[in-house]
Order: sequence, then structure tokens, then C-alpha cells
Amino acid sequence: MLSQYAFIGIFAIIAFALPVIGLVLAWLIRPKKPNPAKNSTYECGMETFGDTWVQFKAQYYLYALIFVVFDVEAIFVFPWAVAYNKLGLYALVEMVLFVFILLGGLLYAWQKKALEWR
Amino acid sequence: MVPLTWYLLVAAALFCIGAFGALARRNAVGVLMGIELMLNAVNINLIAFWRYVGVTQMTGQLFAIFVITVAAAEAAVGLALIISIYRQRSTVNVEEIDTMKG
Amino acid sequence: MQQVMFIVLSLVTLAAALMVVIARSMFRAALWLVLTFFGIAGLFILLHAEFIAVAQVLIYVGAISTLIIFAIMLSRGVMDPDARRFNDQWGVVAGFGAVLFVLLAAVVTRTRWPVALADVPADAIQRLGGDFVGSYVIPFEVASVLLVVAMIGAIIIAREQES
Amino acid sequence: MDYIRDFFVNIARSWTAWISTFLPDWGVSLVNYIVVGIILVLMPVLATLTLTWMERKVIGRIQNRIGPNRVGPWGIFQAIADAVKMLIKEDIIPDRADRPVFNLAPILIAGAAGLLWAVMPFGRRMIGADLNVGVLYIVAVGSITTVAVIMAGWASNNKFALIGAFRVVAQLLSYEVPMILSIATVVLLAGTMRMMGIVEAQVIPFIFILPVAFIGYFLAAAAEVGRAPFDLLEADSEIVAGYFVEYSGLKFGWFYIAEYGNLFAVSAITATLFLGGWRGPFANAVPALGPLYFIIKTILVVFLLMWIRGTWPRFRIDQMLAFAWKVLVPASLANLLWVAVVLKLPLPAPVQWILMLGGNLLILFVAATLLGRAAKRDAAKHSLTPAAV
Repeated sequence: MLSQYAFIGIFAIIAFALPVIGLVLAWLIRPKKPNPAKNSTYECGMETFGDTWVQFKAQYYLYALIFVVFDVEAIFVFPWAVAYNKLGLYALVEMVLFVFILLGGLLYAWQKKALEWR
Repeated sequence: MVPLTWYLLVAAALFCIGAFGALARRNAVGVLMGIELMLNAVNINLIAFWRYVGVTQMTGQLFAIFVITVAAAEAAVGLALIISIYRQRSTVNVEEIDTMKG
Repeated sequence: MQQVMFIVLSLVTLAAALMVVIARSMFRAALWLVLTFFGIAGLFILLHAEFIAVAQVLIYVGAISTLIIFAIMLSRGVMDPDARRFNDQWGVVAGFGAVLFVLLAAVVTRTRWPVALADVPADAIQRLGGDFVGSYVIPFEVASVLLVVAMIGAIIIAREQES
Repeated sequence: MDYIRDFFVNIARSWTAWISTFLPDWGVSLVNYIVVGIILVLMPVLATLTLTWMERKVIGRIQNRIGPNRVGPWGIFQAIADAVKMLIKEDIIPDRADRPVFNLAPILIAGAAGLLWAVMPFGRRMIGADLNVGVLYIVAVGSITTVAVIMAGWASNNKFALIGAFRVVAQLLSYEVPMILSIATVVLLAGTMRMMGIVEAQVIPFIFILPVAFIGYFLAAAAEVGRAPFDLLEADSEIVAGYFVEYSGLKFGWFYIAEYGNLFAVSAITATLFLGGWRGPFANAVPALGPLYFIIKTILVVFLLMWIRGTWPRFRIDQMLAFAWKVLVPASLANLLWVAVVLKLPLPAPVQWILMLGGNLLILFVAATLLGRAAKRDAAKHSLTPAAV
């Protein structure tokens, strides 16, 4: 098993090295003539004002929140799905219960308009 | 093969770093990150003991998954609280959040 | 070979964890946290717990870090980079942490752990799934309830007040 | 003749036999890992070079144009010309950018696009690593992209970039849920998370048994890689160009390569999970045909995605997120439970498949009906009836 992950490890090194090599190559051959106007932030040709404080909406956080719940659900569902053929009827009943509880949460979020983009 | 104590030492070090972060940070999000580090240290211990002591039972991995679940729930609620406090009091500094002070 | 990998991974993990607690910028701290999570996932793979390693990346990197970064963005207005990072007791806390580590290290190295090495069962993930709906069915359903309750609570807390 | 029949595996065998004459065992594995790694990591680059040309030609034909035709015959060297341009273009880093994070983001996103190929099954015994957790590995690697996008948006110190990054992340997170649920349905039916195991389990391609899972995965994948009609992340007319506005030169190039690499990768995953992967007529007798079938199926999915891009208007972001949470997630969950129920019925496999297909069609019908009603209600609310327009 570990030899497979040794491959994944070497693979990861190569995968992240490739863009670095590309960037170094580009750095060697590209022109470098910076000037203040070129380096200023691009916002519709106007001077940038203030810091980058976007009016960050709590809505983004709500989506991330519901996502977390379903993501954690996934790590329960996958082992269950792999083992399912060897398990009895109880596996079905218990997963149905598990999913329905979550579905209740989703319906609540829906009802409270937490899924609405505002 | 790496000895079990090495893993336990790494977990202990991670736990102490996390505890320092949780107790010394002024930013509430930083406190939460420290707590996440501590929970991860617990997970390293659980998995290390599973591997070295009871590999035939899946108990260690099961507990690790439940710890991950609890950590996710804790992060969700904790960060929601931080956002809510920030909205009402414009601060995330734990020293200034003292409404419970008697 | 495994020892070398272990040392590299634990050094990365611990160094990144240290950066999490001392980084000035909260955003940088969150990025170091992501690196810590990857290091820990690597340690899990060395321990032959591949499913936990993937779950670690999936949940911690994919979900919890995103939540943390979103929370940092939402509460960003008050963070100026020159502000103090630590509270006044940080020296005491650091001492406490060091003492705690020495104590734990002493306990960990002195204890004779009942090590019983065996091969990891090939069907570890199947067994995990079987245990969820078998002997651990109560925690399994409770986890679902916990997730939903946490979600509902967090939605109530985080929603903007209706005007 | 026998050599030709399993051409790729035999080539690999000959190569291994040759290098093992002068290398120790661990050296042979190391060299093989590195060679396979380099070949697979180059897949996103290869995808960019071919798919950009294909996309321009396909979209051109759909819009009644010719498409690129200057650089080389039929413009096939257009992509090379673009690559050279990227490479020699000046790199501009905005003044107040967070430089280390700014430079790290494209590396991470391109590396993640390459990492996906480690578990892709090209044919029988032609896979980088057939991990026990194969499909979950793919989902986990996808979460690196999320972090890289936030890093790019934050480090650019640009309002548009940050808004773009948050929109992308909201979209990625929302569509990851139906994606995971669709994959879980496939895993449930195949009984394994190994990519090879999933291919081998497809006696008939899963698209004919689980159309809902296919549609769920396909739409989620289109949204994950930001294809039209889900290309809000770089809605040029609304938020300039998304989270990578401030990038130029090859750093922009890596974002571009990651985009096309991911497009190719999700098409390959769709082909593997739903279209039978490398399976096809005579693929068992002649394993060398496997990669051919795999590539053909993948290109077919890519073409489908381009066709959709050429013909559908863009969604609004609220519509898009609502579609993920209110249509795809409930439908995928219902599908998962239905498949679980059918698998426990004491019936022969073909009957189970027909039942699953029936349930899937019912779910599709219900979802389409409800969606149609909701759309009509929404149109009435905004008085957008055809008469009013």
C-alpha cells in the first residue's frame, strides 16, 4: 500500500515542480520593465481607493456552512457504500434515518431562506 | 518502521502548540485555529494507537472520524459566533469580548 | 525510508503549526493551517490509515479552512497588521505549553505501551462502513443529529438581522 | 501480434526489463515512478494545447465562423503560438499584492490539476496508482483548488479579484455536494472506490442505469470547471475576469492550463464513472484498444461541454446556487436512497438495473416538472411572461 503512496508522493513533487520550472523559464526569457502605472491595481482604469474591503456578505458563510455539513456526511456515506453489499437490511434503515435527519436540516435552511442569494 | 513514541511525541508537540495558540492569541479566529490544532493532535494519537495497538478493530479510525465530525460542528458554530459578535461589537479581540463579566 | 519520511512530515507539520500560532496576518495563519493539515494527512498515510488521510484533506482542507478563511474575511475591518498578536499572559502561556510538553514527553517515553503490531486488514474501509451501521450505530446517528443541530444553530447565529 | 495486442503494457515491460539490467530494484521503481509521473503531469498541458484549438473550432462552427486558420494548416499551431506568447510576456505584479501568496496560487492550482491524473485508468493495468480510495482522492485533490482560488483573490489586492474568488468558492462548494452524492451512488452500485474496480463493475455503462447521477455529476463538473452556462466566475462583463484579473504572462497561463486540464480531467472522470471507461468492443481481447476507447469517450464528453457552452446563455448566480441546492442535491439524495433500496431487493441484477433506471427516470421527471413550475412562478413574479415582453 505504501508503495502506491510513494508514487503519489513523487507524483505530487513532479506536479508542483512543473509549474515552478515553467515560471523560472518564463522569468529568464521575458522582458522586465515595470513602471508605477503598470503595477497599479487594475480597477476600471481608476485609481484604487481604500483597502480591498469588499462588502463581504454573510451569505457566503452560510453556503460554506451547509457545505461543511454535507461534506462530513460524505465521509460517513462512502465507507457505508463500499460495505453495503455485505450488510443486512439494517444498513439501509440506518442510512435512511441518517440521510433524513440531514434532509431535515436542508429543509430548515431552505425554509429560513438561507439558500437564497441576497 | 517508526516507533510509536515518535508519533506520540509529535502529537504532544502539536497539542502544546495548539494550546499556546488557543490561550495566547488575541484574535478569536486565532483561538479557534489553536483548538483545531489540538483536535488534530488527538487524531494523530488515535490513529497511532490504532496502528500499533489494535489494528484488527477499527475503533481508532472510528473515533478519529467522530472527532473530525465534532471539529467540523465546533468550527461551524464557533465561527458563526465570532461573525455575530463582530457584527454587534465590531471586534474579534477576545480581550474586549467581556459581556459575561460580572 | 519510513523514518526519513516521518521526520520530514513531522517537521513540516510542526513548523507550519508554529507559524499558525505566531503569524501576524490571520490569512497567512490560515494558509499555514492548511499546510499543517496536509502534513498530518501524510502522517496518517504512514500509519496506513488512508481513508482518514483523505477525510482529513476533504474535511479540514476543503471545508473547515474555507470556513475559517470566510470568517477572517467577514471580520477583517478591525485587523491592522501592527496590532499585537498575543494577549498579556502570552509569556506565562508559553511557559505552560513548554512544561506541558516536557510532562507529556516524559509520560510518553516512560510508559511501556502494549504494542501489538499486525498487518492492516485489506478491507479496512468496508469494516469501517460495517461498524458505522453495526456496533457504532448510536454515535453514527448522533453525528447526523449533531451536524444538523450545529448547522441550524450556526444559521440562526450567523444570519443577518432581518430589517 | 501478441505484443501489439497489449502494446502499452508490453512496452512498459520491455522498458522495465531493459533498465533493470543496470539498476537495482528500488532504482527501477523510482525511475518508473518518475517517468509515469512526468507523462501524467503533462496531461493538463497537452489538454490545453489540443482543447483550446478544438474549442475555438467547435465554437466557431456553432457560431457560423471558421475559427483559427492562420497558424499552420487549419490553425492547429494556434495553441503553440499562444503558449509562446504566454512564455515571453512581461509579468506584472500589482504594487500592494501579497507577493509570496500571489506567486504560490498559480503553482498550487496547476499542481492540483496535474495531481488528478495519478488515479486515472487509461486501460487495463494502465493507471498511475489504483488507490483504495480512488474517487475520494479525486474529490480531496479538488479542495486544493478552492484554497488556491482564495489565495489568488486575496493576494491580488483587487476588489474584483476578491469578489470573483468568493463567487467561485461559493460555486465550487455548492456544486461539490451533488458531485459527491453522485459519486457515492456510483460507489454504492460498484461496491468499491477503486477507479479500476468501478470500470470493471460496468457490465453496462452506468449512464444507462443511473441517468440522474450522470446528469448530477455532469452539471456539477461543468460548474466546478467553470464552463458555460456556469461560467460566472469569469463573467467578463460583470466582474472583469474573476479572481485572476491581476495575473499576466505564464502565471495567468497556469490558471488557463489548470482550467483546461480540469475540463479534460472531469470529462475523463465522467467517462470512467458513467461511460464504462476503457471498456468497449474487443477491449478484453485487445487491451491496447482500452486507451483509445477511453480517449474517444473523454473527447465526446468534452465536445458535449463545448456544445452546451456554444448554445446556452449564462445563468445568474442566484439561479445557479439555487439550482445546486434545491434541485441537484435533493435529486441526488433521492437517487442514492433509491439505489440502496433496490440493491436490497432479492432480485437478479438485470431486474434491479431496470428498477433503478425506472426510479431515475421518475426522479428526472419530477425534478423537471417542479423546476418548470418554479421557473414559471419566478417569471410571473418578475412579470416576465412572454406577453409582457
